[in-house]
Amino acid sequence: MARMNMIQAINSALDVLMERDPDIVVMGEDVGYFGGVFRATAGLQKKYGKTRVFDTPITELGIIGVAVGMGAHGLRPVPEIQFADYIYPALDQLVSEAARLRYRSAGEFTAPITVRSPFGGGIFGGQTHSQSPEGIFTHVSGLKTVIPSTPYDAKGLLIAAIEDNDPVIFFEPKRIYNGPFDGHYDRPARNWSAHPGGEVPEGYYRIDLGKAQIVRPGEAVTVLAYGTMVHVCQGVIEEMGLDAELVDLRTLLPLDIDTIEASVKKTGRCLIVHEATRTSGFGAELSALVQERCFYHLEAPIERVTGYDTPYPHSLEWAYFPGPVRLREALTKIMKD
Amino acid sequence: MARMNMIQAINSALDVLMERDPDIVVMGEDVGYFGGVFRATAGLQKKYGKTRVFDTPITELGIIGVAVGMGAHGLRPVPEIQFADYIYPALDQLVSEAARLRYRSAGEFTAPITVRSPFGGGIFGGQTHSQSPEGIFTHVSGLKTVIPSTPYDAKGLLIAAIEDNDPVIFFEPKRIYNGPFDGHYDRPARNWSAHPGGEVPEGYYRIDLGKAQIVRPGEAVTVLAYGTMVHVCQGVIEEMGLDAELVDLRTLLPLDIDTIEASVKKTGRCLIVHEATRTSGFGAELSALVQERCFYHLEAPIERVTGYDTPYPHSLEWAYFPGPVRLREALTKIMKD
Amino acid sequence: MSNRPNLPPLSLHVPEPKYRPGDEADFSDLQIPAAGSAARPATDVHPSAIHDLAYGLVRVLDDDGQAVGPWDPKLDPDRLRAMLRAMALTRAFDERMYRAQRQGKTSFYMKCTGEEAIAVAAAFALDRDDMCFPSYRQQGLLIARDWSLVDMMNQIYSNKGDRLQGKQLPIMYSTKEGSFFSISGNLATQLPQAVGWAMASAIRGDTRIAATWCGEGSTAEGDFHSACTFAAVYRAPVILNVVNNQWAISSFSGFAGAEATTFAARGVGYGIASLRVDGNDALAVYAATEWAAERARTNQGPTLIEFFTYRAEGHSTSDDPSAYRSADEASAWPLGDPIARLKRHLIVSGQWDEDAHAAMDLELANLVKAAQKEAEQNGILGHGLHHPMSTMFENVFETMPWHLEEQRQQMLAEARAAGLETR
Amino acid sequence: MSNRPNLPPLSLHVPEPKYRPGDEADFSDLQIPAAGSAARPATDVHPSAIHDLAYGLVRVLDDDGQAVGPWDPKLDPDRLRAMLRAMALTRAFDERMYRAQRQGKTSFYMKCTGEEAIAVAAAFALDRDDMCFPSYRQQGLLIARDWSLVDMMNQIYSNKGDRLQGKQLPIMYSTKEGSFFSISGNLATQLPQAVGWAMASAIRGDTRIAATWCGEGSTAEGDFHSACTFAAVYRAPVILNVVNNQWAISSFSGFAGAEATTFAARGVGYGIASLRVDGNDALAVYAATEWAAERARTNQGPTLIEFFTYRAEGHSTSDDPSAYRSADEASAWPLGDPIARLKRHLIVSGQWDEDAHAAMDLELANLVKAAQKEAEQNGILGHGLHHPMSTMFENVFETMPWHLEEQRQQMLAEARAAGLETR
Ligand SMILES: Cc1ncc(C[n+]2csc(CCOP(=O)(O)OP(=O)(O)O)c2C)c(N)n1
Ligand SMILES: Cc1ncc(C[n+]2csc(CCOP(=O)(O)OP(=O)(O)O)c2C)c(N)n1
Ligand SMILES: [Mg+2]
Ligand SMILES: [Mg+2]
Repeated sequence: MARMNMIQAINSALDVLMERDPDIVVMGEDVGYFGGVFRATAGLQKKYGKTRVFDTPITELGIIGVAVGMGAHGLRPVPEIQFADYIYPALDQLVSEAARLRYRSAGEFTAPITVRSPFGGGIFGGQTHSQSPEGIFTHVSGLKTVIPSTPYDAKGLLIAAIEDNDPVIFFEPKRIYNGPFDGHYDRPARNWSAHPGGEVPEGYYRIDLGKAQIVRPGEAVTVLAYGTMVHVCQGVIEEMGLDAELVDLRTLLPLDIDTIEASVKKTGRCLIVHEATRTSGFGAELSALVQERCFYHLEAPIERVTGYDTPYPHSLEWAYFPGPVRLREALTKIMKD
Repeated sequence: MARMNMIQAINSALDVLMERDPDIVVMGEDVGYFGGVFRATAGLQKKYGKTRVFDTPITELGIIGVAVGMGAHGLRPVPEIQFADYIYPALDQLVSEAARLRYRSAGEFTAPITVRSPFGGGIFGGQTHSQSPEGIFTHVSGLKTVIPSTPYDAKGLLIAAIEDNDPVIFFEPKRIYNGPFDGHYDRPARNWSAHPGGEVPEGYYRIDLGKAQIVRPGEAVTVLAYGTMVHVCQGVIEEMGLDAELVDLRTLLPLDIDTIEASVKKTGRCLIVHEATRTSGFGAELSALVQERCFYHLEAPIERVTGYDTPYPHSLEWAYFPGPVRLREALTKIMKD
Repeated sequence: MSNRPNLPPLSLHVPEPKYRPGDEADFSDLQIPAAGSAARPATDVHPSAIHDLAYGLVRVLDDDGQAVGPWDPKLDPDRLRAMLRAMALTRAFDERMYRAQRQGKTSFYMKCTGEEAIAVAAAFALDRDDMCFPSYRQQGLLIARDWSLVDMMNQIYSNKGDRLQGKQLPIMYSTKEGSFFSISGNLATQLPQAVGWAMASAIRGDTRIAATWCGEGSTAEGDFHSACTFAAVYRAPVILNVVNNQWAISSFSGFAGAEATTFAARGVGYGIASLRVDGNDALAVYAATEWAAERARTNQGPTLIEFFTYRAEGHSTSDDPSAYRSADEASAWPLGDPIARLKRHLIVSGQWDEDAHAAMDLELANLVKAAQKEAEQNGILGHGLHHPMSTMFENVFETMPWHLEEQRQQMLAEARAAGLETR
Repeated sequence: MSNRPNLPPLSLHVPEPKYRPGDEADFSDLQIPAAGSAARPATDVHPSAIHDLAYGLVRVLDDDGQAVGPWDPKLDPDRLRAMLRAMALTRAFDERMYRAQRQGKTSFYMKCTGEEAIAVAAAFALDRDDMCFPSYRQQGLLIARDWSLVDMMNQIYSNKGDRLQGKQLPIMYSTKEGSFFSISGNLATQLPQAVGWAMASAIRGDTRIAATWCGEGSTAEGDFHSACTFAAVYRAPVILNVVNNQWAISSFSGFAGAEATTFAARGVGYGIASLRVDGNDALAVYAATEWAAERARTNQGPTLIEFFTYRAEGHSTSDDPSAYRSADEASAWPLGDPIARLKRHLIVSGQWDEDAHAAMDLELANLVKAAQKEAEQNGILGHGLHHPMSTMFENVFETMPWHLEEQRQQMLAEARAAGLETR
């Protein structure tokens, strides 16, 4: 087993699959010769050639539109959107085209594309390099949305996503590319070498979409999280010495409702955590689902801990970020209720 | 007091305001000479001239981008997106620009634009003339979202929206342009002439954004709805003889949480209704909010009645539409729980 | 506001078409180059050498029905008659389906009257397995490829024979077998897709090329721009067709930029080889498409073609053009009718006559009528003969996730509660 | 897949820059028209008459530092020295702020080294209240308009003096008073906005025009296309500037289409008057902008200008260009350095000398240093001297709705719980 950070794991997933399947192509702004602004595609052009790994014009709508057409020919494109904040120009091609193609052709044409995009804040990227727009995509029938929280998951999920015959939005939490992050921004950064999730097989493996992971079992309260927030939650739970069950959703859609339902029915309490803005974020759907399915088991209101309903501010990044203090307050309240 | 259908009420709102404020301009595909594919802008070009009411190139991103620039100059543009299904190409200009301009310039530049767009199904428009994408916009910090359910509200709310100094998404439920619709598609269509909401003053009045309307008071259950679904709910409540409190939200963001909270605390039950697809729709946010604020008053799980998580199908439109049967089943269940 | 006394106030130009309802249309000042006058460069010409072709008009059929000049594709009479027939069949199909919509048998229909040559002649010039990414006005492609009329009608009726399971608006055809991409309701989205398909063909070493069509109004969408950009950058084997039929619903082509230059000129801006072609001249359409296809097949890259034509009827069954344009524009249109022009050519060259044409028209009308009868046995819209209700949940994803399965059950329960048949 | 034996397989062209790390850069085959050789048409010329200007290069300063040809704006020496000074100040500012970022005083910085003429000379040619919609590389506009350096630095530091309340990434300036639109992190969005502003100016009978800038890479965005389309259709009083500095982060201009044609040619595609201009020649930049501004002010419509230049340094402080391009490209760039060229011109015309220049450089360095000192008294990023925390919730809307007020309270409680100062 090798040690990898999340960038390396993603690179390895692409490498392993491209080796196996000549129809996989990687494209996006700066992904070719340079290997991506986060280096996720480094070395791939050299290995697989310019017609399988290439830079594109700066038009996100073009990148996705072209990928849809390539998919119809039989390729399996893996386009990159350089930052999730820049995915909006492509929204029509994603929503009206990639997501709808199978339906409107009754299965004749499909869009087997996986859109990789770094998302989330915590790197002083200001309002246009920090957003978490996953909630939008979970509202779109026909799209799957996947978010890994460790290098191991990133590789296994990305392989499953690329092999999936439906369009998948694969958001990579860039704050944890290089190491897990517990929200204590004032403490020294850690890297993946000491984390079990940094152990990553060199070869092929997949983690099926639609399966959550119980990061730590517990009886007192269920905490639902994904991406960076899994680590922040884990840190706070440990600091508080709480017997919380921490569920890493991994796939937002299709959601692993069974794991969630079983957990909340067991604990009777539920905290939902994401970095995205609160109103109409994916946490709202989670809250609604849990309430609908576990109403008679709930001992306290389901709570949400999220980013605030403002753009991501540059200088006040850490006041915005749903960090340990906000989490601790919410968990304290939920256990008192 | 005049009698108007919703198209006429919208037209009247534009007319009344354009008369008062020379900085209001109306623009969009086919809105000029022709007066809009639904005739909402009929007569305005003739009255106010080609530089205040004009057709545009077919580029939704251009329409919104240009409107943002016009707003910065001091105009108050009212762009039309011909169908809400075609708003996605404009999403970047709406999300990254219109919604963020005030914030990123700390108030120096603003985007006082009102985007009108017919939305919703029930007219055999198939998947690209039937969508209800309001949920996406409620997730975007900096945007307001308004949806009227009667001609009277449409005029008063549109006037308030245009006068608002923030960008407003104004979705018009096209199924009820010509008359209220209770979901019984097989019965003769009604028009607005017999409905109190069809009484509309000729002149200026406004309905403040952020205020819901209690359509009918009740004690047994709170029903939250907006747009077309207000009428479907009202019909079913009456058919069932239920003592339900029907709340027409009118503005989705900012939401009138006080009215909602007071109602649910009184009734102890809550049904949320929208035509949009279910997962991560605005109903999820409503459910989460009600649960968070009224947990200890709830006697039954909050339920959602919505469109299904598929594109809007052409031939099976009425199987898709959240009509009287689906509503009745949900209300029956919620009263039994 | 800053009003400097020494400067005149700025003013906005808002385009206005020449004629509005009530006006008499007169196109005599339209610059129409003579048939045969445009040069035909070799297909490996560098795009920069042929800018003039973006501002002229490639025409083959002259006013006397003769095929003249270097673009004459010199097709044998059988091919010409087959093309004529496909165009006439397209028109007969349109007439019939338009009427079906008016009779309430479906919700919507769109004709391509006056534009039949653009799709039909292109289909003849392309290979059968070249991939088409059309807009909603190229039904002629399917008809020229001998696609089943019944199949098309089933789609229009959203009936139980509809391969698309009633999921799509009428006329939004899709057939992989027919190398005809699923039509989108969202304008211009097919353009970058066609380029992507063509790029994939090149990446995989295939020999098939792609062609795509959009209206002149739709060129304003961002998709058009990204399609041209990608096509130029990677020299994709694709033909980008702009059908300039002068109108986009109620907006004349000036709102897409026609007052300032041609639509073929857009291609020049990207360094793409660009032609402006008489879209009502089937031979010119064929020749231009053939030329562009050869460029694509020999890795010379993309071609953009503007087809200059006129939308002779309403935008769709939801439209009433008499509300915004002069009623006699269509008949005053100086480039004539594409069927009449090809018919004339065949007649003057002794390959056809009025009787044969009348017989053909009759035969085609009967053909369409018979197809309609057959299709209607599968049902018409809103009369119960649709696909089983639970198909609504199919093909959202390859396999149905739990939440759709749950919703499917809910829908079935609801239907039973309502006393509906759920099959 | 369809492999016909008689057809060669298709193949994809993927652009590749001439030089990569390790290569010796040689631009001797670059076609550079002589200074003074381009004609200067009257400002009311029809765009169709000047296509050649989109493929040539408007240049005024020749290799000897002489101003030659019809585009020489014939500015008086004071103006020239003021321009030189603004360019040098821009460079000094860049140097200092780059260093500040490297010292950890802020998160991010972007230089415009080698491109100073493009913003500075344009600012001189525009009126002070003409509205600018810049990208992130036109800081020279503000400096040429004598905007406060301290104000700019406050923004870069996101400190308590930052008028933008620390809300924006460094260098994303905004000042209504400076007629400088809020810079967006999303590429090219400012283009249609500039056109809309210009249209508004025309609708309201104002006299102010708009100008906007984007990089050559950004021209691929759909926004560029809609900006050009609207500008052409309504003949908006706007100048659309494309700064072709050869690189977009790691991607050379070929990925934006430069192999096929010029960026000025894009404008030709819309029928927009288009110029291709030596961006390292301050006089050419001035002259072209002046020409375009006069067109706009006299209701002749938009102008698109490609400024041909070179990005001499990294894309931003997050970038390392040695990883993807030849190290000596910048020095081998044949159009020289804009400051050196204007300086030379002033010297050869006897209006300037080396000593004066050295003295000016020293003065400017001190000016910048003093400004920095002053700005740092307001704080640097991440050291507590930011705006009060509750400002985070201000300016989302004009008035704060209940949910933001609730969140503001939550944030304050949280900060107190964490023992933080919330002011
Ligand atoms: C993205 C989008 N915007 C708007 C529409 C509504 N719409 C449908 S057809 C049409 C006009 C298109 O005109 P043109 O491109 O010239 O094609 P034509 O109908 O003339 O063939 C419009 C505005 C749409 N379908 N999609
Ligand atoms: C919509 C969007 N996509 C991608 C990016 C990331 N990005 C920032 S700058 C840049 C390159 C821009 O190059 P160019 O337009 O040539 O401008 P230059 O930096 O050379 O001045 C990219 C891809 C972005 N900011 N916005
Ligand atoms: Mg048209
Ligand atoms: Mg550049």
